[in-house]
Amino acid sequence: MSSLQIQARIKHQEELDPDFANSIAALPGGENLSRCIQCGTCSSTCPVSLYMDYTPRRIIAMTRAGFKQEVLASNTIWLCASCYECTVDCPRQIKVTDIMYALKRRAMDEKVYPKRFPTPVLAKEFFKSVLKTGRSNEGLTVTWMILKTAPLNMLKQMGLGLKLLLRGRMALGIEKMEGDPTQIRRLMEQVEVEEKKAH
Amino acid sequence: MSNLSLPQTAAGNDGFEPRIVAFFCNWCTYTASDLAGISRMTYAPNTRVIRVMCSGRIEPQLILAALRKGADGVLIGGCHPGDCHYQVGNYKCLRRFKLLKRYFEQMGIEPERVRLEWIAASEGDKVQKVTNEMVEQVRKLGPLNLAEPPKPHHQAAVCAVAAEGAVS
Amino acid sequence: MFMENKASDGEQPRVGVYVCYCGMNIASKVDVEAVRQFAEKLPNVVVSRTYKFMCSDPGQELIAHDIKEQNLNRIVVASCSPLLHDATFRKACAKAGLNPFYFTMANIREQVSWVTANSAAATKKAEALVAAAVARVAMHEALEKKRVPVHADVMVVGAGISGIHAALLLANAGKKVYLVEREPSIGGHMGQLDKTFPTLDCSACILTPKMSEVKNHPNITLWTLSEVQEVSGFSGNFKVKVKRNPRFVKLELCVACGQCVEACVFKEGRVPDEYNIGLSKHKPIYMPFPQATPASVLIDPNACLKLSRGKCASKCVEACDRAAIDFEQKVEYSEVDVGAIILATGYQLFDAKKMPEYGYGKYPNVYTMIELERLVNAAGPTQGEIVMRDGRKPKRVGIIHCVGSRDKRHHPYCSSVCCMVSLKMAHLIRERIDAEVFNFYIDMRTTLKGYEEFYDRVLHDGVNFVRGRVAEVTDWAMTPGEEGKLVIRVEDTLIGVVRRIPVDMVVLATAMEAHDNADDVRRKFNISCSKEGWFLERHPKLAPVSTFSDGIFLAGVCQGPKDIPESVAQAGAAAAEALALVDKGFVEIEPNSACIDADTCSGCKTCVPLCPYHAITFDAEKKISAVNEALCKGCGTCVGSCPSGAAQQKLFTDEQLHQEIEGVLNYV
Amino acid sequence: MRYLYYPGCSLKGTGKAYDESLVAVFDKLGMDVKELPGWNCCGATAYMSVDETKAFALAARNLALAEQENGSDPIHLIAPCAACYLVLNKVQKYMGEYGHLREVIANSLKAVGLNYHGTVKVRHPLDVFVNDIGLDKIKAAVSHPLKGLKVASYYGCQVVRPYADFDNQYNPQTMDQLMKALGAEAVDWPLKTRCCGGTLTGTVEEAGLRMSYILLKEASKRGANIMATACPLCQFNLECYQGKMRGTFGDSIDLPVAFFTQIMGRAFGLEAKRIGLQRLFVPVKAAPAMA
Repeated sequence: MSSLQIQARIKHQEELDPDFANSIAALPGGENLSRCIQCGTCSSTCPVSLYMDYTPRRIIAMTRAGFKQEVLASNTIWLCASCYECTVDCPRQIKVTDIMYALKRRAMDEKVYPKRFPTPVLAKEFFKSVLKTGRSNEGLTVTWMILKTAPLNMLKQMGLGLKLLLRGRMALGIEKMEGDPTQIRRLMEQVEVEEKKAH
Repeated sequence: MSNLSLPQTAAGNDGFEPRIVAFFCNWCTYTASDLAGISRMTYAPNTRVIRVMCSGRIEPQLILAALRKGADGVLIGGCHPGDCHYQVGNYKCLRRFKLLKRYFEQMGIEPERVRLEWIAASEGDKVQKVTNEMVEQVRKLGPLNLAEPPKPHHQAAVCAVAAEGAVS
Repeated sequence: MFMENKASDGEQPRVGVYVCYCGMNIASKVDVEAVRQFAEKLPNVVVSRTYKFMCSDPGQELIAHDIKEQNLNRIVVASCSPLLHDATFRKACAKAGLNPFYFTMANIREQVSWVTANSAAATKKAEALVAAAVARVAMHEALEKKRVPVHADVMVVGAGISGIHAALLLANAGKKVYLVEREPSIGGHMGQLDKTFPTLDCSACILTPKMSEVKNHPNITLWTLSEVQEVSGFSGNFKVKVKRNPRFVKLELCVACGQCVEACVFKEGRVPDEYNIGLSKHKPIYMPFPQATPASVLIDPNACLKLSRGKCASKCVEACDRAAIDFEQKVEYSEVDVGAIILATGYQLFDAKKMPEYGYGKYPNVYTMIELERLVNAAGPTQGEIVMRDGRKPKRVGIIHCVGSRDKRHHPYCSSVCCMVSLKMAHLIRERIDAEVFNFYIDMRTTLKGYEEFYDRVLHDGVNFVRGRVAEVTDWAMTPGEEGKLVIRVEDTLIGVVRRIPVDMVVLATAMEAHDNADDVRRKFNISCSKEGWFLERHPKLAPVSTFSDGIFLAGVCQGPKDIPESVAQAGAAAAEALALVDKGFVEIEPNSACIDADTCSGCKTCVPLCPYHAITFDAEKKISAVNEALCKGCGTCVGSCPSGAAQQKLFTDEQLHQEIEGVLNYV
Repeated sequence: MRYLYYPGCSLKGTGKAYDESLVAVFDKLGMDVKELPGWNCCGATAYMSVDETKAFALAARNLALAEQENGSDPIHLIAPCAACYLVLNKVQKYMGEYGHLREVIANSLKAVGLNYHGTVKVRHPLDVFVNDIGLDKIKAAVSHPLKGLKVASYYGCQVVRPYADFDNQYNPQTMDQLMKALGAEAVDWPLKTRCCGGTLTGTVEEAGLRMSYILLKEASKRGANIMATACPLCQFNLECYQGKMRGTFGDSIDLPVAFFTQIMGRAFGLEAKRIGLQRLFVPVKAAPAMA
């Protein structure tokens, strides 16, 4: 007879990150993190929560308690589609969407997201495109994303791309802003300088 | 400790700590400042509150005396318009206050050194906010040095302000 | 430099300073010992001591002892707010034979230790305030409190359960009471309830006897359809003007037989019935509800053809064999003198339409709790049957707690009764129609006597409890089982999964909120409101039914959400406070009135029009102004505007305030 | 009122028809709206996940450019893309709320010779059409009333949440009013503001597809014969993936999804090409009055 599969689950205080909650709460939009009463409105109002390994309410609770590893490795933060439903519905005025953004950035900083998980890649591709041209080019960005995360999908997506091309909805050429695109790069560099100054 | 409170000893670059005399009316603002205490709202320690029954009692001579005796700013707190325990004392205060500000400009004292705020008995948080703002404002302005007592004609002008402000 | 103060009465001041630890309340931030040492060196200070609790008997004893032994003639206590303990220490001084006005306080708790993070800064601030008090007290003079006789009658505004209870207590104590009610009947919200938790007594059964007692009490003058128009005077001697709207029916003649209602030219009701929250309609002439008190019909002037258009067969007049109907009634005003006023104006319910996510007003089968109270009530629009607007009986009901409460977008506070109301309703539904019931709650608050036991009982009734705040009520069906139902979307937070629960009926436990016109009312009575619009008590713990206006007391929900037992208890407290005031026979007036020095008054008359109480008159012969002390309320506005400094306010003289300014600035 | 037009990147790509039809409608209504010179990407949602401050700075640059065009009145910057509308509004609001952020952005802008004082008003075209131009004027421009067209107005998330104050967040009405003014019927349905899946359709296809599918299905069930959108990404998800949905859910959905401006253009009698009808995957010809 096969034995019952069991797994020990207990959290020791020293495994938690005591600064995690404060570091998130200190960012714009994070200020009401500590005010959560765990009512679950964010979870039930969320159109994607059905796919999440932890509901948004649990992410808030875990963030507040310092479960950094679990939070950053969760798929929840990447599934957030930023529809802001939770933010407007929260009775404690917690900007849940902003907190999800903060957690995504933190996960990327700490490189804990799944390697071939497309969202962070898409975000970075956007960033590169904008830095170069001042604008994002959806077609090229998405192509790059697919190539980097799931090259085999390229074939599947070809049909859609072709259709878009035929209808003039995907520019092959690079869409550029008017004026001096290096201004964007300089602006971004300056933000880095200013942020360092502020810290 | 509240997250909102400003750092208590955040001295300016030159370490200047403003001294602010506050006149609060008994019924609204003094009560609000008690409420701030009961609610443990910490705020900058630079104010010294003097209780009066009504903001209508506060005359320009008192404000001037405070500045002359070493205050860097004066804060006045009264009931919201329409809420005065004595019906209209706060309006009288407002009228005098406006004239006094104009007079300050002429005397070369920054009008921002005096501030009048309506703070209701339930607004403990407003006491915290206004006090912190006032301290920062005066910190920016720097110390006020009115070592010399105002000349007699100034004294007369202040009296005129009081009387003029009184005319309803 | 600080001058050697000579007291105004020529005597050399001998000041005693007492710095309070207040347990750790002050001592944890302020270095109390350092303040004591600092005070010791101030001019005129003879004794400087610290003590754990100055307000305790031994603390007060300490002062009395020093006054006698050290021959002190001025006392400064540095402790909490003068609004709290001024009276305590004045009494202690008086007991030791010192005029109580040779005393002042430095507030180093509310103004210092509780609001300052840095210990050194707190100590400095405390020292400054002590220096100011020492400087000021030297200028104090001996004063006497004046006694003014009080009027023994009391007014109670609002006749819900709180107002009724307070009025009956006072009337039974032999006081004449004016009970003023805006609605046509007394009874308030309690009169609309079916059962009361946790004992499930029938609300009407316990309320109605009290209502008729009010009606029949020889000491109570009941004014319904009435509102307070104007209040003047002060504690012990208020003058109140009451506006009394016409009922168009002579109260003394009507016996509520209902024949006029039968006879009305309208055969069907046409005005949404307030008592039944619009779930039924009444005719232009109607009885508010069966147990209405006074037991009399009334006419709605907007709906009545005779009153609105001047043309009607007036069948009601014909039907009334007592000739009680009187279309000529007009608004009347009554002015009465009372010594005390109790406000028991109650609350209103949060408008559920402000939360469109719950579909109230959009989906007919979404109800508010008070609507359901009327539905389950035998005297209600459905004679107690739980039937929905579409005529069906619900098989599954969802009760949503905290609608508008604990929500910063609406009301941040907990309405405190909704958990119990929702439990009661869940029980009643189970009992009456055996429908399945789901309660959706954030936290279950069953804190008072017998409440947790009731929760236990309802759990055992088979009611389903889901811990989670409902995000949405929708008619969007995802599964065949959801078709034609209202779907409740909620995270079951104890399981961590989002659930969709189809129900037939949704009940919203809406928040209690302050009346829309609470601000107008409080202005009339010169009291304060909390941010949420509740009337503000004088002290949250120690003066919970008093206000900042002496002689005006609070009872019931107008002060904040509470249930029936709490409202009744508070009404009792308010009645006792009012009784203590009017039974004493006199009030003492704080001697802070203004006076004008005849020698320095220039006769400019600036002060005369400024006084809101017309207390200043100009003597044309002597060409000076003078204050009538009986009228002066002590605001000091005349003092603030006197160009010659002739006007002074006792306890707030120029000298005293200048000393205080110098004190806070010079010594620290 | 002085308007400037901020198309955003999507309207130059997948949402080209939105750009074309919006400009045509401006023209038809006699509105003088020029494109913001030198505009750049708004920062968008994805960019927010990389570096928030940088995203805010990108958005703020556009506002600074718009402010340069200020005359006696402040500029109203029309942002049709939901994401742009949100991000531009968000930076506006957060610069007011968070002093630290304001300082970093102001200093960074200064370094590239720009300044922003917070005077620009960011507006959605729905808001402008209904509240500035007015339904009467729009009714007057209708030459081909859309008789028999049953429109499910789909607002999506970011047009109404969390910053828009021009419409109700739970049951918005502006697009419905607009459609009624064009002679169409507005279908009342409960998912007007439910998310279409956003970028999930590209990144976590299973989740994204299902979210879009739910919307199309419910709109059809309520009797809609066309869906109107106000966002290029919504339109893309809802329309271009219908083929895929058929494969995934085994359910044939053929609901045309057009930009609300295309529907306006049709009612105004504008030529199909001018309002980009040929760019749609699901032909609108099937819908009454759209042929």
